[in-house]
Order: sequence, then structure tokens, then C-alpha cells
Amino acid sequence: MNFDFSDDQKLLRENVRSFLAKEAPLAVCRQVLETATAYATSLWQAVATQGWLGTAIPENYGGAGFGRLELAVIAEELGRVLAPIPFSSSVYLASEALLVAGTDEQKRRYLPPLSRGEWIGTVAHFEGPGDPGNRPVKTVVRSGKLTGVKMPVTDGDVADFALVTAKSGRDLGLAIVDLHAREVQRERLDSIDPSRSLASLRFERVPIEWLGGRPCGSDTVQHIFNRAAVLYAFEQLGGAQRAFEITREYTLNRYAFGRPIASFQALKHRLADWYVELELTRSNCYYGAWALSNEAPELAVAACGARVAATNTFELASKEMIQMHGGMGFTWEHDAHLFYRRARYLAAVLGPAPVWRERLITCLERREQAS
Amino acid sequence: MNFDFSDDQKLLRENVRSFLAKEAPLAVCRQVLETATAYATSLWQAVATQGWLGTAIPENYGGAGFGRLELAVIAEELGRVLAPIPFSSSVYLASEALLVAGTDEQKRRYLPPLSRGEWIGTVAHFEGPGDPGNRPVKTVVRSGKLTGVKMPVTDGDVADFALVTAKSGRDLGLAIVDLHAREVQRERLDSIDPSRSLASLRFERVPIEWLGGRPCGSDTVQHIFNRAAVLYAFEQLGGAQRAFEITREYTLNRYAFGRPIASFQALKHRLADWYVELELTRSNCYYGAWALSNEAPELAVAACGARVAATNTFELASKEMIQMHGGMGFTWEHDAHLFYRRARYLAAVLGPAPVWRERLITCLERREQAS
Amino acid sequence: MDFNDTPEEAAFRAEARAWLEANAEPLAPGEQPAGLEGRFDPDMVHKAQEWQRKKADAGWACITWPKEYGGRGATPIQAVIWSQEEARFKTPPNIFAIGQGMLGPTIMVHGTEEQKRRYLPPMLRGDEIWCQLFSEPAAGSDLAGLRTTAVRDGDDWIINGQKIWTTGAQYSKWGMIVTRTDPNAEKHRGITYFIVDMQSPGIEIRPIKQMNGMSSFNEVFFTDVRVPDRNRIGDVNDGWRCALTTLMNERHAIGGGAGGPEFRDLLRLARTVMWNGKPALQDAGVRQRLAEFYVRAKGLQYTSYRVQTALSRGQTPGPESSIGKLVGAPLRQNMAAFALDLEGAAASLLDLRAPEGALWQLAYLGSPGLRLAGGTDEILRNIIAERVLGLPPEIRVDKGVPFKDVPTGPRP
Amino acid sequence: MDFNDTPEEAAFRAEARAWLEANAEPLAPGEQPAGLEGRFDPDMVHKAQEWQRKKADAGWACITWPKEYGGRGATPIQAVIWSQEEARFKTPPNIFAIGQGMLGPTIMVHGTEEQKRRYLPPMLRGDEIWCQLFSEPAAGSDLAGLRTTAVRDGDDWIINGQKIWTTGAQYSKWGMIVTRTDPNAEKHRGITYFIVDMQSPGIEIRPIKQMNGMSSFNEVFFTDVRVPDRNRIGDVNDGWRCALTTLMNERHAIGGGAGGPEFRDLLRLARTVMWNGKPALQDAGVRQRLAEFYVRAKGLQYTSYRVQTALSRGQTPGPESSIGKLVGAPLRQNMAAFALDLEGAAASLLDLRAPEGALWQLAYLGSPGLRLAGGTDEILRNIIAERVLGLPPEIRVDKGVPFKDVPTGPRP
Repeated sequence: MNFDFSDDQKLLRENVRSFLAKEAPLAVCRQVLETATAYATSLWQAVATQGWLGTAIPENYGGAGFGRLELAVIAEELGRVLAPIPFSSSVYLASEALLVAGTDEQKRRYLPPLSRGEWIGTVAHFEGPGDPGNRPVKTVVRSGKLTGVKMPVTDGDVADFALVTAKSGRDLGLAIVDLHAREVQRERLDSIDPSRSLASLRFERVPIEWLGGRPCGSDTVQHIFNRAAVLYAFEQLGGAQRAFEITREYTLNRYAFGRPIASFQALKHRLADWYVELELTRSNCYYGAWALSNEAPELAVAACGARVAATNTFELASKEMIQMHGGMGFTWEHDAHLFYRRARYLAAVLGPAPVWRERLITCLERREQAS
Repeated sequence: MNFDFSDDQKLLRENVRSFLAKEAPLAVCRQVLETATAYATSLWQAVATQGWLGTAIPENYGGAGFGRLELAVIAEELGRVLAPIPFSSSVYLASEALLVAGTDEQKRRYLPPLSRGEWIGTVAHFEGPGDPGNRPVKTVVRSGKLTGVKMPVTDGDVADFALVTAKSGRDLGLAIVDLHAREVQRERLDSIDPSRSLASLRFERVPIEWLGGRPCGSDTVQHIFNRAAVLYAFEQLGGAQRAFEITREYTLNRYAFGRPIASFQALKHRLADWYVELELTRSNCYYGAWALSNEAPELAVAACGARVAATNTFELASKEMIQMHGGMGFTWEHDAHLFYRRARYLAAVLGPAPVWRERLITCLERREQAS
Repeated sequence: MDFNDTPEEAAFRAEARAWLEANAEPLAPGEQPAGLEGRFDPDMVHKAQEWQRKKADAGWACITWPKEYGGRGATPIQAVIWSQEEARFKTPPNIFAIGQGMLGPTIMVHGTEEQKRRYLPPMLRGDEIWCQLFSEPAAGSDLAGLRTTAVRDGDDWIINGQKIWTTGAQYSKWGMIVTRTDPNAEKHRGITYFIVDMQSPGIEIRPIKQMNGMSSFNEVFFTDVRVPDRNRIGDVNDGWRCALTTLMNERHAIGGGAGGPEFRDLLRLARTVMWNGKPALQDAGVRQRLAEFYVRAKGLQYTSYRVQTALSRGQTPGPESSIGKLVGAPLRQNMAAFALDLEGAAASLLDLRAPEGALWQLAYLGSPGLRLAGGTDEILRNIIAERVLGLPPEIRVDKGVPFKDVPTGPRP
Repeated sequence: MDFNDTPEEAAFRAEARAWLEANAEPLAPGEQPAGLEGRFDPDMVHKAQEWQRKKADAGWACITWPKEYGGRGATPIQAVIWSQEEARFKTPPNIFAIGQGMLGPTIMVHGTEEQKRRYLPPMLRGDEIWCQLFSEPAAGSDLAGLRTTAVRDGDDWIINGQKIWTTGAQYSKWGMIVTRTDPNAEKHRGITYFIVDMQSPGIEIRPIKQMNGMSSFNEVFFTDVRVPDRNRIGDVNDGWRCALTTLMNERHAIGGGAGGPEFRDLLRLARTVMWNGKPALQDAGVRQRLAEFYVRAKGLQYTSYRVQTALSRGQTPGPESSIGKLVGAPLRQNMAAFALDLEGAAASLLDLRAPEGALWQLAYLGSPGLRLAGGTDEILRNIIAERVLGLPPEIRVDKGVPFKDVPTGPRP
């Protein structure tokens, strides 16, 4: 049984953590949140310099040639510091999609600048409110040109290109779109977490090429989301874990009625329950990481499980963080709302938990039918 | 605003409570549970003598001529003592159905012996596991004779007659069936709450007459269930309230670590939450009682609300009762399991909570469409 | 059972409504009354005072107060009826509630006759607005842990310290402040209660920005602020008893729902947001959750009917009156979280293009405050457990110890 | 990351499996191993002893124990592998677990060399079965509140009192008992630990009927039971330290799932029970609930993989090993409640005609016990909070007080 990160990966975690402790205290997140900036450019630069953007990109495409386990380690650490950068869009979504379904030429064109942080990529899928689950995508490609509106698009305001879900006839595919093209109108939208940005993208007959040369099909699109879900889950786990640590510390140092509030059994028990949720979530995330790094057939189920657990737990964590901090936790000055906002942003970014729960059962059914 | 029982009704409650304190200590319930008896015949007799069976039956049909508010008061008290008698079947279901949909002749025939407790009636609806919501009833009436199997039937082993949901062509109705007829095979089934009994009923071309002279239609059948649901909810509320009172008392008197366990904040807060659930449930039940006693168009929504709240709260109460009693609460000797079993019996008897939740939303939709 | 007024109540309601119709404009259907949230706005204060004076002139201000102070000695149920009716009209936000609801009643119980005559009538008329100076950064749920000091200096007291969560400090004439006057006494025994002129030198007011961007509260700093001894309420070192009176009235003053989306808004969202090409309302899982919310929200509403019934019958409402905020605040937060799930990816928009103009996003960001202000969930559970259910109080390590020796942090 | 054995582990697993295949019959697919529930059955005890002796002869009993007492000094991960493999075969219920898992290790730490040599080998071989005499009616979660007394009488001690929740008392040769030997000392300081011969005069054993009708436990009454002083473990009045060793081992001994329905059974039920003419599994609300259960059940399973990984790497497992029962027991109860909802009206049947032969009814009736036995949910939360998270202990009013003066009930 070898169901844990290796010593090398744990060492990587330590390095990443101490690097981020210096480069990305929560004040960095707050600064992006409080100013009209889209993301922390200097942190982005620092992260690029560390080579983290290319962690899982093979060396021949300009990356570091590590695997998804290393990427998961970094994702958790970025989650802990609420890193206000488009890492998830550019790495978990765009780079990973290119690796999964891009042609060799596409990989050679996009991955090196992605891994150096010179280009930012994202995926544009949602078309307004509601569950995008099985709803037909309205964005279409006709004669090699894409038309439609995507909203909200994570990091759509700063990305250089987007992989846009679109129909060509009956086929679903991912169209690679240069967001600097004239035929693209983009508009930044106010985000529930202003440290992470959102945009609407309007495409009016913009020329595209298909990721992989032709529409990759809805199974591959879903596969790309599943893979990203695992990495997002590690970010969520990291955020939830950090919220817990800050709160635990606070309850030990905040005194009321002559004693630390952590000594009140109602809080003690809720902290214990919270810890339990973190451990269960961590285990589901590890399973997702195992499936992701091994290209296992269990990936779909594992991704749904990690996503559901991590979304639930980050929501719980961000609520409890505020509540256990009392009135101070509700102030702008306190960091608790950074977690509360980020939890909601990450819950929405791949579609909400009910959709992933539904998908989980669908995957279980398929698995049983197959066996 | 006059949203509470009247002084007279409160006086009735006091009288019923002190009568039952004498006649129906929990030992009476336990005795039925531990022996192979179907119900407590002497308690049944005592209740009949008090005239409670005919509470809401008009005087010209042999009843006391009170209303449903008085019946709700009695239901809550019977719930408190976990009365092991077929009161609910014979009164909330059979008598009330006759009052709602019976012909005058039928009322004259059935209601007087029902109100004297000489006859026991019930309703037979379910046909095995699952949700009976919109599933077609398989029991049929052809040429005035009924064929089918109903299982489980509450008090079906002791009832003298049953109102059986059955189809005649496309129409749904309630067929009045003499359970002593040759063409009826009945078998007692083991109940999760052996203080309340269950049976399967097999009908093989048994002669019937329709309640109301012809199939009353599925709306009326549902209306009859909605009415019963309010009264059942009061029983559930009474059980939950009593479980709370016993448990509160226990936590004050049980000492651990040199102090009453009620002083441990985790228990204190859970007792507070439990109390809150009781009050919210009580309010939903009162609204149901108001709608029932006023034949208000809000009855359907109100009944669903009361049913859902009371089912949830009795389940919570019976679980917490055991948990807060510690190991003793899990013994046969302790009364906690009587509540745990009864909660489950009552949750099942009109169909489970998810079905009532679904129905609640359907009713809200209908109401909005109507307005 | 019914939901009707008694004949007396109906007559009173008609009288109230007639006056309101003659003097105010009814709300449009679906329109919300103006809330208190937001920054200081002199114009709003002016309008609120105008309305209050109008009511006072017609005998509709603080109607439960005795006639001698400007009230009409109305019954509690009449007060409920009056606020139901007033809530149907466009009126300025009620910036007098803290004074009239909590501090006035405290003065009536603990003030001298002179104090009552001096302070109550202008409070009732809205000429003088009041704020409450209770909580401190290190004394929230544990209010009696307050450290703001008042030291005697001749006929005056000198106040130093910091208060927090003070609504309306900017536009208040008077503040009611609890101070520590004997740090050698046991915690609850060295506290004294004063009325402080908010224009006194040495007072600095800073608005607190909340996590939802609004500023409903202030910090108030006291540096050598002088208060004459005649502004003292109750005896020296007996202020805790007065503060308890104020807090008992707070439960009634806060309680209510206070704006924001409700179940019907959630139902509307479920009807309009599409899931899999159909309204989310058609999803069986959504329906299950909606039903739970409905039952809870209605349970709360019907509970308030029970409270009103008790008032209508001239009885003291039972303990069910204490559950409102404990149920309502988490319910709001949970409904908002579910609404955001319904909205899908668009839930991340805090933007007018979000469904319903980001109604639920704002509710999600605002609801944590409801669970904290006016007693945290945890304090409310303790109150229910101890006062309603008679369960034992918390073990107190700060009893029988001079206040200055009570631990306030981990030992270094 | 993978789920594979190391080469050494694989070799060990192969060796274990080979011996088991030669000496036992594999379970059929879906067949559950025999549980411990149920009444005393001499035949079952006999068979269990036979199997244990067979294992001991081949060196497969208590494999982590030192060789000198009959073990093979195996590593913890080897113990895990052995139990995984053994669980795939038809074997009698393990009636030795309390002795071998909790009491043996205690003797190894606190016993004299003579005691170790006398008691450990027959315990390992199953020749002598052991039970644990800890809890009392008034000392459950608060175990140190025990009141059974032992009074010195020459070379013997005389024991009087009552113990409860004792598994296997009927067929045990020895019991390990904690007693109060100094009621004037502070609670934890007047306790002494003994080995008692269960056939001694003055011992009466009564099975306890549980709410689910089964009898897994006993009450044991002691009336002037004599125990020689050489049966004492540890020093006089130092028994609490020994008891803690036993309790630390209990966490490991209990932990597991211990039979009963699981998620896959729930999924099967949802597939077979019809709702509105379709399998309940097609209902979107049912699917939401199922997904939550799945994620939780799997979280627990994967957590056990993490524990095994630590063992496999020769590390001490982290605190995640303590969450098993706290998560698993309520999960079982909640899954059962949901299963009963799925069954509709038929949920009230405790009858073979209920779906799945009343599998879920029995689980619903049995699950409350899982939340209580071997540490209640509340005690487990305290343990996690204090030992894992380092939060402050409960305030103790029974510290520094002679045991006899600790309050045991309300003052009259």
C-alpha cells in the first residue's frame, strides 16, 4: 500500500510552502481584492520563474516534466495562500487540455509560452446561469468561425487564448480562440471573489482552430473537466485546511469568560468535526490524484468524489471560520471573507456541487453496466 | 390573531394527559411490544369509554360532536404515551374518511360502532415497497368484487373493515371491505414497532361497496390522506416532545466527571437545537390543525408541512434520546427504543418524508398556477 | 383558531391605518421598506426625524410608553399591529430603535425621575438620537469582560477605552455606555452605566467596513472623555444590572427578519434558472431541498403568530419567541448557498448580470453577520439552554476573582 | 501512489494466503464473515478455540507479539495483511480480540515477568479467554468514576460492585478489572487493576438485552469476590495508568466497520425499489443523497489506505486513524434511515418480506449501539479535539477532590 505522496513530493511541498509564505502572504490576495487589479502580476512572475506553471508539461514542450502528483502538491499550496493568479485556468484547464487533446503542433505552439507564463490560457464553457450539464451548448462554429457568448469565463479578462466549447453540427469540441482577435469582445465582470477575475466573452465570427484538429467530442470535454476537477479540489482542500489552522489558533488565543474559547465544548466539537471533514476530503483528493496520475479508468468517479468533498468542505470551512471568529470575522479587515469568497468562486468555476453529485451517480451506473 | 388552542381545548389536554398518565404509562406500550398482543385492549376500552374515538364525529352519528382541534389535542397526548392502540387507523383514517366521503347511510352504519370502539377500521393502500405516490394502484374492483394484495396495512390484523384503494377502470376509489369476509386472507406481519401492528391483506373477489357509492377519485383519496397527515403529525409531535422531556430530565440527573451531563456544552447546545425543532414543528402542526378544522384551501400545503416537520423531528428526537442516554439508552430495558421504533413506524405509515416533500412543492406550484 | 383581530384589535388597526394612509404613501407590491444598512447620510437622518415628529405629534410614537412621556400606554399587541401597518408604508429607516427599544426602557426602570423627564420625551420625538456603547474588541459574547474605564474626578467621571459595533454613533446625540469602575471587584460587580454626550471632546468615531462592503457599525474611541456624575444610571458599580435590562430588551428589538430575500424569492429563482434545459424547479433533488426550506421558513412565521396570539390574549409570550434569530440567520445563509448552487457558474458573479441582480450573492455575503450581531448563534443556544430549558450554566472560572486577575490570553 | 504491496509485503501475503488456503475454506462471494453478535454458544467457543490453536501451532496467532510469548514479532503492516487475508476465509468469530488486542498488550507493559509468562501464552493459544471489566452503570464515559471496591484482606483483596458492557463474560476464564482501592484519594489516584478468575465464587453474570433484541454484553456482579494480591497488575492505586494503556489499545481493537450493510447495498436497494413506477435510483433527489453517502464512505475507505500506507512505510499512522468510528457509526445510521425512506411504507416491516429481508431495518435498530460502544461520539470528539488538535481539556470540577466527595447526582 502506497497511498500517499512520496518523500520527494513532500519535500516539494515544503519548498513550495516556504516560498509562498514569503511571496504570497494573504496581504497579496487582499491587495488584488481591494484594488481593481485582475491578478498579482509579480506573484505570477515568481511562480513562473519557479517553473511551477510547467510542472506537468513534458520537457520537450518546455515544461519540467513532472507528473500530476507534483501538480496536486502545488495546487494545495496555492489554495492555502489563496493565490490571486490565473494558475488554475492556465494550468489545470488550458495546459492540461492541450496535453490531453492537442495535436503535436498545438502543443509545440502553446505549451512553451504557457509554461513560461508568457501566455495565459483558459477554458470558456458556461453560457449564463444554470446547470450546463446536458444543456446544449449554443456557441457554434460555422466555416471555421465561432459565434456565441460565454459567461462567466474564469480569467477571461486576462487570458491570451481560450479553449471554447462549441458545436459544429452535432459535434462538440474545443475551439482555440485568440482572445486578442478583433472579433472578440471581452468585458470584465464583478466577481464574488475580486481576487480572482471573471469576464464575459462575445465571439462574432472569430476564426478558430479545433483543439486536436477537429471537434474532440463531449466525452473528451468532460474528461478534461474531470482532470481539472481533481486539481481544483486540491486548491479547495488547501484553502479549507488553512482556514482551519487560522481558526484553531484563534480559538486558542481568544479568551472569553476567563478562558480560551477553544475550551468551550460546542466549539471543541465543531473543530473536531471540521478536522474530520478535512481528513475525509484529503483522502478523496488523494484518490483523485492517484486516478489522475495513473490515467486510471476510475478517474471520472474519483474526480466527482474529490470535487464534491472539497466543495462541501471549503464551504463549511469558510462559514465556520467567520462564525468562530465572532464579530471580527465579519469585518472587511479580517481575512475570513477572503476564504468565504474564494470558496464560492471555486465552487462555481466548474459548475456547482449538485451537478457533480449527479454526475458521480451516472459514472457509478456506467461502471456497473460495464462490469 | 388567535393561533393557539382555546382555554377549553387546553383544559381538555390537561384532562387527557392526566387520564393517560394513569392508564397508559410507557409500561403499557412495552407490554404490547414484548408480548404477541396486537394492541392494548384495556386501554382501547378506556379510551372508548372516554368518548375520544368519536371526538370529531357529529352527535347524530354517535360521536361527541367536537372538532378536529380537539382531536389534534388528543392525538398529541396519545403520541406522548406511545399509545399501543389502533386509534390512528380507526379515527384519523377510517372515521375521517367516512365523514369526508361516505354516504349518509354509510355514516349511520359505520360511525356509531367506530365511535364506541366496537369496530376498528383502517385504510389499506400500500402494495409493497417503494413510493406509492403516482404509481398505479394494482388492486381492482370488477363487477363489485375486489381483487389484490395490500401490504403493509396498519392495524390490518385487527381491523373489522378496511377502506381499500382500488381501481375501477380508470377511476380510483375507496372500497369498503369487511375483513371478516371469507374472500379475505390476512396475515400479521412483524413490525419494526411491535407495539403497533401490521398485516398483509389478500383479497380474492371480495364483495365491496364504494365509499360514497362510487369511486371517489384520486383527489379525494389524497385529501383523506392529507387530513390524516395532520393528525398523525400531532402524534409524532407528542412523541418527540416526550422524548425530549425524558432526556432533558436524564441529562440533569446523570452525573459524569462530577457534574450533570446537561452542563456539557455539546449536550446543552444540542438540547437547545432540539427544542428549537420542537417549536418549529409545533407551529407547523398548529397551522395544519387550523387548515383542517377550517376546511381551508391551504390544507394540502399545511398537511405536507406538518407531516414533513413532524417526521423529521420525531426521527431526530428518537435518535438523540438514545445517544444522550449513553449505553443504557441502547438496552431493551430502557424506553428509548420504544420511541425510536414508533418514530419509524409513524414515518412509514403514510409514506416516507421524501414523498411528502415532493407533494408539498407540487401543491405550491398548483397554488401559484391557480392565483 | 384563526388569524383574525379581535374587534378591539380591528378597531385599533383601522385607526392606525387611517392615520398612515393620510400621512404616508403605501409601498408598491414587492417593494422592500428602506433598510438601515449603509453609510451615514444627513438627509436620511433628517427625513427620519421629520417622520418621527409627525408620529409623535399624532400620538403614534413609542405607543407602549406611558402617556406622561409621550406614549399612549398601548398594549404589546397594539405595538405589533402598529408596526405591521407602518411596515406597509414608505417610511424612512428607523434610526431610533436602539434608543426607543432598548435604552428608553432601561431608563424607565433604572433612571431617576429627573432623568426620565429629561431624556425620554426628546428620545420619543426623535429630536435626540441614541446609540449603545456596550461591546469592546475583547468583550463581545463576554460583555462583562469590558475594560473601558471610568474614573471619578470630582463631580465628573473620566472615560477611557474603546467600544465597537455601535450603530448610529455618527448621528447620535447621546450614548449609553457601560464602563469598568472597580477592577478589583469581581467581574460583574465593578461596572457602572452612564449617559455620554456624543459630542464630548475626546470621542472619535470610525466606521467599520464589513466583509460585504457595507458599514452598519462603528468603533468609538474614548480618550479622557468627561461625563458628569448626574449622567450616571443606577448606582456606582451596579451597572451590570442595568445592562441586563438593556440586553433583555435587545432580544425583542432585534429578532425580526430585517429585509433580504425569502423563500418566495428562492422559489422564483428555481422557476427561472434552467437545469438541463428545464426549470430547476422540475428537478426532484431541488424540490426536496426547497420543501425543507419552506417548512423551516413557515415554522418560523407560524411561531411568530403564536407569539402574537399570546400578546393578543394579554399573556407573556412563551420561550418560542427566542428562536427567531437562531433559526432565521442560518436559514438565510443556507438558502443563499443553495440559491448559488442553483445559479451554477453564474453564482460567482457579484454583478448586475447575475441572476436577480446578485440578490443571493449579496445575501450570502451578508448572512454571516446575522449569525453574529445581537448575540451569536452560540450565545443564543446558551440562552435557550439555560433560561428556557433550565440547564446548568457554564462553569465559570472568572467567578470570585478580581476582574484584573481574570486571564485574558495564554500565559506567555 | 499505488495500492500495491511492496515485494516483502507481497511475499508475506502469499505466505499467509497459502497457509489459509491449506487450512480454511474461502468465503463465497458476498458472504459475510461470522459476527460476534448473539448469545453464548459453547459450540461456537469450541470451534473458535480450535481455529486459534491451529493458528498458534503454525505461528499465525498474535503475529505482532514477541516470539518468546508465541508471536512472530511481525510488523503492524504484516498484521494488517494477515487480517485482510484471514477475512477472506470462513473462520469462527474472534472471541479473543479483547484479550489479545487490549489486555495482552497491557500485561506486556505493566505486568511482572512472571505474569507475562503465566498469562500470555494461553491467551495467545486461545486456551484461556479474557474479558474486560471496566464500565459501571454510573461510570461509562467517565470511566474513572468507577465505584467497585477492592479492600485488602491479608494476601487477598475482596471485590464488591457491579460492572457492565462486558463482552464474553460467560465464556471467559479471566477478567481484567479496575477497582477503587482508596476513596479518599483523588479520583484517578485510588484505582487498582486486577486479574480476576471468572469462576470465583461471588461472581454473577447476566446478559444485557439490547434494543435490537441481541445480547452482546453482560452485567457482572461482584459480591465478596476474593482475588490474590499476586493477580494485581501494577502498583496499588496506580491502576489508572494501566487502564489508559488498555484504552489506548481499544481504539485500534474496535475501529473497523464490523459487518452490516454498506453503500453498495444501498445502491442495490435504490436500483430495485420502485418510485413512481421507476427505480428509485432514477430520482434526482435520491441520486443527490446517494452521492453524498458514497463520498463519505469512500473518504473513510481511502483514509484507511492512508493509515496502511504509514504502517507499510514503518511510520506511526497519523491522527486520521481516530476518525473511523466517529464517521462510520453515524454514517451507518443515516444510510439506514435513508434506505427506510426508499422502502416507503414497507420500511415499517421487521419481517422477511421487507426488502432485502429487513437488512436495513436491522441496521437502523443496531446502529445506535455503534455510536455508543467503545467510546460515544461525544467522547471521540473530545479525544480528537484534545489529543489531535491540542485544544484545552474540559474544565474538571472533580480534580483535587477526594473521590468520595465528587458529586454523583443533584443535591436533594
